[in-house]
Amino acid sequence: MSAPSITQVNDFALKLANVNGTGSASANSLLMKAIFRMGVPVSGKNLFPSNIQGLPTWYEIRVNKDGHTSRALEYDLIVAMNAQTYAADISEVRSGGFVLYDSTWPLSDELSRADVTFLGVPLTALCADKFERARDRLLLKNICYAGALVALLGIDVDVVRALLDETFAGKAKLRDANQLALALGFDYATEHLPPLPFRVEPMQASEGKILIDGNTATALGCLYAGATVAAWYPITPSTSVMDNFAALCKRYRSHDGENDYLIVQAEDELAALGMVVGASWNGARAFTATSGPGISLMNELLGFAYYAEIPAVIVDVQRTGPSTGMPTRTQQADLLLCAYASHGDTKHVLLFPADPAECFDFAVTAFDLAERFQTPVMVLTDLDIGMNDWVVPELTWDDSFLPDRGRVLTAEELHALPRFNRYADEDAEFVTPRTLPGAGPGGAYFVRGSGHDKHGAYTEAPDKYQEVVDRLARKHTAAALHVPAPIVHRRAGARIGVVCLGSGDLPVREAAGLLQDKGIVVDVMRVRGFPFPPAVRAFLEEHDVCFVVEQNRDAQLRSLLTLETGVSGARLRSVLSYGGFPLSAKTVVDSITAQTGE
Amino acid sequence: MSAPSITQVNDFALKLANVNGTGSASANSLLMKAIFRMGVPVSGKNLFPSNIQGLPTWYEIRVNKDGHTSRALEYDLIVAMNAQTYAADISEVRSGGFVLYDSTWPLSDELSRADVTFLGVPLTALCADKFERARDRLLLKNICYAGALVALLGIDVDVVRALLDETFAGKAKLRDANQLALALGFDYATEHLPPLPFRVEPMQASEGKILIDGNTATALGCLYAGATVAAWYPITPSTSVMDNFAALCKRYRSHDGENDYLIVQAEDELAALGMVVGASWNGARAFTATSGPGISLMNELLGFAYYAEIPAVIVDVQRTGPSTGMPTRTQQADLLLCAYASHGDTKHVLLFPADPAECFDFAVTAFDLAERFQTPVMVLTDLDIGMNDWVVPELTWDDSFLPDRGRVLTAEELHALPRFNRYADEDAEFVTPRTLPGAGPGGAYFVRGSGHDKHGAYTEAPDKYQEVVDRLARKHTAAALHVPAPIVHRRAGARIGVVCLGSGDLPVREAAGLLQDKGIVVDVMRVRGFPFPPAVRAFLEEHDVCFVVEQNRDAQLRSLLTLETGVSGARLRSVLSYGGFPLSAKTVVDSITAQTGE
Amino acid sequence: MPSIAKPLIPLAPVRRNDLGLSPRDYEGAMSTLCAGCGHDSVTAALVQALFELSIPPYKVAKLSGIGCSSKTTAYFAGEAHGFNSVHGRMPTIATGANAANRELHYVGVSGDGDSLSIGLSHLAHAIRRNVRMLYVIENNGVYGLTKGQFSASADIGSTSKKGDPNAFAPIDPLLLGLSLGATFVARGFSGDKQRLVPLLKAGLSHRGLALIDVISPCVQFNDHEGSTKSYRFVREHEVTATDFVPPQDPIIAHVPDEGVVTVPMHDGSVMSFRSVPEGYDPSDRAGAARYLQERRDAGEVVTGLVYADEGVPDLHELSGTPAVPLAALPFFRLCPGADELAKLQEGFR
Amino acid sequence: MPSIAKPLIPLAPVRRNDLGLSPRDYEGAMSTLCAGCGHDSVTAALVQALFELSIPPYKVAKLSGIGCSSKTTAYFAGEAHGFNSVHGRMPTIATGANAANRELHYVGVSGDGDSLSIGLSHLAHAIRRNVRMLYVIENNGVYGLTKGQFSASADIGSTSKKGDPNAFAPIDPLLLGLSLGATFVARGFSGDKQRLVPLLKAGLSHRGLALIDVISPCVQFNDHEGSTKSYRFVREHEVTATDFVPPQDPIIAHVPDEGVVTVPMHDGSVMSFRSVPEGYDPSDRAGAARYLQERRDAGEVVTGLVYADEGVPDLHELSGTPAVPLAALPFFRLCPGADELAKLQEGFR
Ligand SMILES: Cc1ncc(C[n+]2csc(CCOP(=O)(O)OP(=O)(O)O)c2C)c(N)n1
Ligand SMILES: Cc1ncc(C[n+]2csc(CCOP(=O)(O)OP(=O)(O)O)c2C)c(N)n1
Ligand code: SF4
Ligand code: SF4
Ligand SMILES: [Mg+2]
Ligand SMILES: [Mg+2]
Repeated sequence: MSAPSITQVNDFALKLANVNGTGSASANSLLMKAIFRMGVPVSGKNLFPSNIQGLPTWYEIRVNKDGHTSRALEYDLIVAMNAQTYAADISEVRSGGFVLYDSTWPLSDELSRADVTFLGVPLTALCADKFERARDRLLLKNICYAGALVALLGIDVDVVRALLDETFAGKAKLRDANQLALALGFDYATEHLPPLPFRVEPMQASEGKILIDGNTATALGCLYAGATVAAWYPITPSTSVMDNFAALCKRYRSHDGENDYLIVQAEDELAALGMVVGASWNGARAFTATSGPGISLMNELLGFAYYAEIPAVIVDVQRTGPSTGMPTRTQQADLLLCAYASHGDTKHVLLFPADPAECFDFAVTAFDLAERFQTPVMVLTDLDIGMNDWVVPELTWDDSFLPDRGRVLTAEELHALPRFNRYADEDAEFVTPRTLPGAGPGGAYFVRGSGHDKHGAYTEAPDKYQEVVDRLARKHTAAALHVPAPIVHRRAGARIGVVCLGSGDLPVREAAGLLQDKGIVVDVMRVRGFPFPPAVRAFLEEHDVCFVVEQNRDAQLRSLLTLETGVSGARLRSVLSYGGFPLSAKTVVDSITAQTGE
Repeated sequence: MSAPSITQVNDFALKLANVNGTGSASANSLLMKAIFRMGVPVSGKNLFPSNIQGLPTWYEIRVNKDGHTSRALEYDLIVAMNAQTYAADISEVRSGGFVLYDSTWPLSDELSRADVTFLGVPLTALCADKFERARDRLLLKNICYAGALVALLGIDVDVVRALLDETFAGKAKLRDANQLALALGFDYATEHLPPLPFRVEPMQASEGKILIDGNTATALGCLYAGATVAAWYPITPSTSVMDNFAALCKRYRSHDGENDYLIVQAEDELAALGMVVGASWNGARAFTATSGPGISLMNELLGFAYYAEIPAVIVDVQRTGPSTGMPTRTQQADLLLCAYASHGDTKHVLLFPADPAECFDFAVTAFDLAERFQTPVMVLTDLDIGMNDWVVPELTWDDSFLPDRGRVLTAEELHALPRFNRYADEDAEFVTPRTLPGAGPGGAYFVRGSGHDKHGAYTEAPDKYQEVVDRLARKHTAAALHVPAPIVHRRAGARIGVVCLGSGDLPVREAAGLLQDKGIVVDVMRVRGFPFPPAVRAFLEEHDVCFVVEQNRDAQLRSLLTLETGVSGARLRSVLSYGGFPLSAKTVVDSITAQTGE
Repeated sequence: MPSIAKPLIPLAPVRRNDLGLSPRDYEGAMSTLCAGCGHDSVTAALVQALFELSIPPYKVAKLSGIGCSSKTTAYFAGEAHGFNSVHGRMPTIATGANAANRELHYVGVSGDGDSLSIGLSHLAHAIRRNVRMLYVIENNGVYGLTKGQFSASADIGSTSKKGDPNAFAPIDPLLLGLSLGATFVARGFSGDKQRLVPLLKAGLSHRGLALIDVISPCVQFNDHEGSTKSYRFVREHEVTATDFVPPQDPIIAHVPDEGVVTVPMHDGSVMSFRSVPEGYDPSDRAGAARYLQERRDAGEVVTGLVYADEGVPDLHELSGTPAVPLAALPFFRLCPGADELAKLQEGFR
Repeated sequence: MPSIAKPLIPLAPVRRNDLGLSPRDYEGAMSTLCAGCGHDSVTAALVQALFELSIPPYKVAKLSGIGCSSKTTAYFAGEAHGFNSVHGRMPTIATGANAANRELHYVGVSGDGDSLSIGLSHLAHAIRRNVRMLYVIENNGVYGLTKGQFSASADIGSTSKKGDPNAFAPIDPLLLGLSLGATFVARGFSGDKQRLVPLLKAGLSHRGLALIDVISPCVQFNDHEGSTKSYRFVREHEVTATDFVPPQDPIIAHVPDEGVVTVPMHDGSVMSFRSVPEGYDPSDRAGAARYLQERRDAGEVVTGLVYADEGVPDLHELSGTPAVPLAALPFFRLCPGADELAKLQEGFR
C-alpha cells in the first residue's frame, strides 16, 4: 500500500462491516461488480458468520491495477454499519484512512481516532425521509452507502445504475427504490464529503474476463462433463455446488418435460457417496459435493470404491475444522484425510483448483480420471474459492471434447474375449476392463469389498489378494502423469522455492514480487494434483530450501510432499495460516522474511 | 529348521488342515495347551476363513525351546484332514517331513511325494466302530488324530487326559467319548507308526506363564481400569473383546442382582463411539472395541472428541483391509488413519501392544491417558494378538493403583475458582480443567465441536480459535512422554536398526538372531505408542539405516516416523508383509538379507 | 395457590418455584436465531416447564446435534451442562451420558433434519432402548441452518419458498415412534406455548424416552403460503388428540369422566388429559397410529399427548444397574484386585 | 401350459421359460452358508421367481450389504451383475444404480442386522423415495456372520442360544415400512417356498420399492427352543393376512369374490390374493398396521401380502427422467457445448 498523501489510482482496499440478514451482501457485490465492469482488477471477499440473521459480517473489496487481489490486511476505508463491532472495525483502518458511518446519530467519542478521517452520511435519516416500510428503510440503507462510495471512489455511476436496472428488470418498483437510494447516497457524498486520496479509474483489464464463484464453476464443469446423477447432503460451504447444478440442469437438461438428470438429496453423506458409487458402477457419471464432516463420514465407502475400483467424483469445499469447526471460514485442512481416506492401505487421486476457472476445468478432468482409473477422485476447493466471486478468464469449451470413459467393454469386445476377468488384463497404467450391468450376457462379475483375486472371485489367499492390491498401488502411481501438472513461476537466480496449492495461488504470487523487492528471490510452484507428478519432486530438489505455504495447522501439504516425493523434510519449511480468513500476501511475506532472517 | 535326520527336541512346527465348523479347533488347541503344560515354549495360530461352516481352516503349532514361536513357514508335519486342500497342504511339508492323513480311504497317487513320509491313521473307520451318532463321529475324528499326534510327538498323554477331564467336567458322557477317541488314535499310532525325528520333552519354560488371547486380556484390562460403560457393534476380530468384558463383568461386577456396568450393543459404530463419548463426558470410564471398518465410520466423532477434548478409549483389533478385506486375516494397516483420523487438523494418541500381556497393561494405560489428556486414545492390536492364544507372563496387578482421572474439578475446587474456564488455565501439559455434569452449580460449560475460545464460548475470531487449536497441538506433543517408551534390544557394534511394532515383536527379535548368524548385526526397537517419545528419534538417528518392519502395503509406520521424527525417509527402508497371515522371522530375514545385499 | 381463590381466571405465572428460583434462573444465552423463529418459543416453553417442575438447573443435561434447532440448547438453563454434538448423533451421546449417570434430567433438542435424516437410526434405537430423556424435535419441515432444503418431514405437495413441491412421503416421527415401541409420543406447536408446556412437563416426568414433536415454523424458509409447516397452516389444520387438564381446573367437572385419562408419571406426579375425539385412548398404540394416519391423510395435524405407557422399564431398569450413577461408583468397587486376578489366571494354565 | 390339461393336480415344475431358459440358468455359485440355513431357501425361491417371470439374468442387478444374508446374492443368477457392498449401505447403492439405469430389475438382499441397525435410515429413505426394486430382508433375529448377537428384530423375551432373553422392543420392518409410506410390504417364511415365490414375483413386478421380510432361521445361532425366529416357532405361530391365488387355480371358484384382491401390477401382470382374516384389506395402510400390531401382541407372525399400492410413482417418475437409462444418454445430449457456454457467461459480466 503506497503512502496515504499521494493519490492511489486503482490501488486500495475497503472493508464493509454489516449485520448479516440485513441485505448488505447485494449492495457490497454491486460495488465490486461495478469496478469489474470498469475494467479494473478487483476482488470481493465475503467474511460471513454461521448464522442466518443478526451476527456480524464483513465484506472486503481490494482494487489493484496489477491484479494483486488477494486479501489485503490494511484498509484505506472502512464502512462501519454494525454497532456491535464499531470499535474493532474502526481500529482496523490504516492510519490516514477513512471511516464511513451513519451520521444519523453522533458517533461516540471513544470510537473516534485522531489519525483517521470520519465521513458521516445520515443513511437512516435519508432513507426514513424517502421510504415508508421499515423493511425497505433497512435494506435500502445499504444501497444508500453504496451510492456514497460510488461518489467517493469515482466509480462510474452509470455502470452502477445499469447494474441495478439489470438486477431489478421487470420489478419497476424495486428498481426505482434502489435507484433512488443510490442517488441519495451519491448526491449526499458529492455535496458534503471531501474527495479521497484513492479512487477508481477505468482500465481494460476485464477484457475476456468473467465474474464467477467456484461452486458455480464446479457445477458448470459437472454439467459439461456429462454428469447425469448427483447425490448430496446439504453442508456449508458446498451447498451452492448442488444448487447451481440443479439450476443448470433445469436450464440445459430439461427438454419437453423430460429431465436428463437425477439429483437426490440424500439422508446423509454416507448415502450420498453410496448413490454416487451405485450410479457410477452402473455407467452414469455421478458426483457428490460436501465439506470436511462429509468426507469423514464417507471414509468407509471411499475405501470400498478404491478397492472395488469404482469411479466416483467427490467435491470437497473445505472449511475450517476440526469437527464442525467454523463452517463459514476457509481452510485447506482435509489434505491428509483425503489422500489416504479409509482404513487399510488406501490412496486416492486429488485435484487442487486455485480459482473458479480451474474448478470448471478440474471438474471435467475429475470425471475423466475417475473413469480412466476406476477410482474415487476428490476435487479439493475451499470456501474462499467456492463462495466468493472471482475475476477469471472466460471459460472455454472445445466442442470436439469426448469424455474418457475408461476401459468399459462393449458387448462386441466382450464376445471377442476368451474369458472376461474383471481384475486382470491390465493396461499400461494397471487399469483392468469393466463391464456395465445390463450390457449383455457374458459380462457379469461380482463387485465386493472383501478379498478378491484378479478374476473378481472371493479369496483369502495371500498371493491372490496381494496381486490385486499391488496393482492398485501401481495404478495410483500411474495416475501421477495424468493429474494437472504443477505450475511453476521462476525468477532468475532463485535458490529458494515456495510451494502452494489452491487458493494460495494469488497471495503467494503477489508475495514473490514483494519478497523480490526485499531482495529475497523465490521460485513459485503450485501443485495441482495428487499423486504428485515427477516435476514436483524435481522442483523441491532444485532449491536449497522450499517454503510450503498452506492454510492448515499441521503442514499437511508438507507432509504429503515428504511422504510421496522422498525429499527430506529438513528442506521443507512451513508457512501456515489457519485462522479461517483467506490468505494474504502479507502473511506469506512476513513469515518467509522472518524465517530467512532478513 | 535343522536337518531332518538328527532328532529335534522341542523344535518343530506342525500344520493342521481342517474344514471349519467340524470341531477341529478344540482338538488343535488341546495339543497346544498340552505342550504348554509340559513347560515347553509353544504357539498356536488359527488361520480361519470368514465363514461359519464348510471352508478350509488351518492351525499351526510351533514348538521352540528358545521361545522363538513366531510363525514358521516350514512344516515338519502336516495333518491333512481337508480333501479340498490336500494337494496344497501336502506340498507345504518340508522335504523329509511327514503327512498324517485319514487312511480309511487310500490317498490318490498324485498326492504322494517321494521326499515325504505318509502316516496313515484310519480315523473315520476307528470312530465309525466306536461311535453311533454321525455328529460324534465327525467331531471325535479330530480328537482321534490328536491322540495319534500325542503318541507320535511324545506329548504326555496324562496331561492331555487331564485337560479333557477339565474341559468336560460334569459332562461324563462327553468326557468318556473324548477320552476314548484320544485313546483310539494314541493306541493306533503307538502300534502302527514309526517314531518321528522330532518330539516334545518336558521343560520348565511355562513357570509363571499363562495362556491367553489378546481380546480376553484387553477386556480384563478394561475391567481392572474401572470401565463401567461399554458400547460396541459386533465385528470380527474384535467381537470377543466385548464378549469377554461382558462375561467378566457378570462375574466380578454383579452383586446381589445389581450390575456395576452397562454394555450397549449399539446400532452401528458411529453410535458406539457416540455413546462412549457421552459416557466419558459424564464421568464414566467408557470404551468401544472395533476393527478397521468401524474406525472409518468413527472418523467424524473422533475429530469431535479431539476438538471438544473428551476422553474416549477405542480398541482397534486390526484385520486385513482395505474395505471389508479379509475379516479373519491380520494386518497393521490402520496406523495412518488412526493417527490423523477425521477432517481438519487432528492428531490422536495411539498404543501398540505386542501381545496379550501388553493388551492388559495398555488397556489400563489407555484410560489414564484418555482422561489425563482429555482426548481419544486408540489401542491398536491385531487379529493375531487378539484371537490367538499366546504364552505370556502371568498378569500382575498392584492393589495400590489408583486411576488417573485427569483434571476434573471437585465442587470445592470449583468454588475456590474466581471463574471456571473450560479451555483455559492449562497445566504443564496443556491440559485444562473440566467439570462433570450434575457435580454442582457453577461448573456448567457448553461442549461444542464448533469454533470456541478458551472459555468454551462460540467464536469465529481467528485468534481465539487458534489459541485453542494451538494448545491442542502442544497437548498432543506432551503426550509423547506418557505413552509407553519404545523397547530397544541392542547388539554390540550394530550399525543397522530394525524397527517394528505390535505383533512384529517376536518374529523381529528371532530374525535379529538369525541375521547375526549371517553376519548382519542389528539393534531392534519396538515402538509402543504415538506420539513418539524422543527415544524413537534417537534410535533412528543412531543407525546408518533402519529397516521398518510392518504388516501393511504402504509402509504406514515408516510414514509416521518420517512425518513425526523429522528423520529423512532415505534412512528408513521397509520390510513389508501384508498377505494376511502372521509375520514370520523368515520373511524379515530374507528381506533384510536381500536389501543389505549379503 | 391463587388458582383456588379465582378458579375461573387463568393462573398468573408463578414467580418462584419450590427451589426459590425464578424463571430467569432457567434462561440461557441470548438467542442468535431469526426473529420470530419457532424454536425460540420452544426454548421459552422449556424454561417454563423446567421452572414449574422445580428441577435444579445443574441437574439438567442438555444435548443436541447440529442445526438451528440444535442451537437452542444454549438458550435455556444456562447453569446446566450443554452438549452440542455433531449432526444426527445426539441420541447416541444421550444414551451414553444417561448410561453413565441416571440421576440427571436429559433434555435432547433436535431438528427434523438432525433426527429424521442423518440421525434417524439413532433416534429409532434410542426409542427401542427407552433411554430416559425428553426428546424434542423442533420440526419445521426444512433444513433451516443450510438455508431451506426440504427435510424428511415435509409433506407431499408442500412447496418450498421457490414454489417447488416436495414429492416424497413424509416421515412423521410419532408414527415412526409408535411402530418402534415408543413409550411416550406427543406433538406440540411452538405457536401455542400454553399447551406445549404441559406436554414438556409430562415428558420430563416420563419413565423412559418421551418423544415430543413440536411443529416449529422456520420464518426464514418455510412459513409461506403453500407450506404445511407454517404458523398459519398449523393453526388452521390442527386437530387435538388429547388436551391437557390443568390441576384444579374447574372444566374437569364438566367433562364426562371417561373422557379424562390420568397418567400417573414415573416420578409420582399425575398428568390428566382429556380425550378430544370421542373415546380417544392414548394407551392404545395401534389406535393412536391409526388416528395419526387418518388425520394426516385428511391433511390435518394431530397435537396433544398421543400415546403414553409408564409401564415399560427404561435402559437402566432393563440393565439392572444400581440406583447410584455408574460414574459415581468408587474404584475399589469396580476393580477386582490382585488376588482375584491371580485366581482367575489359574484357569489360564 | 400343462395346467390347463390337468387343473386339479399341482403343476409340475416347468422346465423352460419363455426365454427358453431352465431354472439352472438362474442359479449362481455354490452356497457357503451352513447346511440348513434359511437363506439358502430364499435363494432357491428367488431362482424360481426370476425363472417363472422369464427375466433375462443379465437384466438383473443383485445388491447386498454384509452378512450371511448378504452373501446370498452370489448364489443365484450367476449371469447377473452382483454388488456386495458394505454393511448397511446397500439401499444407497441401489438408489444410485437405479437412478443411472431404470431398465434393470433390482434385487436387493439384506439381513435384519444390515437393514434394521446400521442401515436403518437408508432403508427408510429408500422406501420414502419408492426406489423401484425388490428389497428382501432375510430376517433371522440375529447377526449370523458375527456369531449370533441379537438383532433389532429379536422379539422381547426371545432367548439367545445361551439362554439370555432380549430386552428391547423389536423393529418389525413391515410396521416400520407402513409408517414411512411403503408402497408394498409382505412377509414370507423361508420354510415355505411355495408361498414365498409368488410374493417375490409380485415384488419383482411392483412399481416401486417392494419390501419383503422373509423369516429365515439361522440354524447355527437362532433355531433353538425359546427363539421366536426358529423354524418351529414360525410354523406354530404363523397367521396369514393374505394368501396368493395361483392363476387358474380352481380354488378361486370356491372363494367369495370379495375375499379376493386382484392387484394389477405396474408391469401389466395381475396378482390375486385372498384375504384370510374376514375382510382383510391389503389396500388399507392403517388397517394393515393395526393388524400387524395386534397379531404381534398376540405372539403371532403375520405372513402374506400385507399392503400394496400400485398407484404411487417411483423415483424416476417423480424425477421426470426419460424412459431410456440416464447412463445411456449420448454425450452430445448432455453437454450444452461452447456456444451455450459463451451465452451463459454474458450474464457473468
Ligand atoms: C455431517 C454433517 N453434514 C451436514 C451438515 C450441515 N448441516 C448443518 S445443520 C443441517 C440440517 C439442519 O436441519 P434441522 O435438523 O431440521 O435443523 P433446523 O436448522 O431446521 O432447525 C445440516 C445439513 C453438518 N453440520 N454435518
Ligand atoms: C462397518 C461394519 N461393522 C460391522 C461389520 C461386521 N458384520 C458383518 S455382518 C454383520 C451383521 C450381519 O447380520 P445380518 O445383517 O442380520 O445378517 P445375517 O448374518 O444374520 O444373515 C456385522 C455386524 C461389518 N462388516 N462392517
Ligand atoms: S433459519 Fe429458520 S430455523 Fe433457522 S433460525 Fe431462522 S427461522 Fe429459525
Ligand atoms: S450362521 Fe446362521 S445365518 Fe449364517 S449361514 Fe449359518 S445358519 Fe445361516
Ligand atoms: Mg428443520
Ligand atoms: Mg440376521
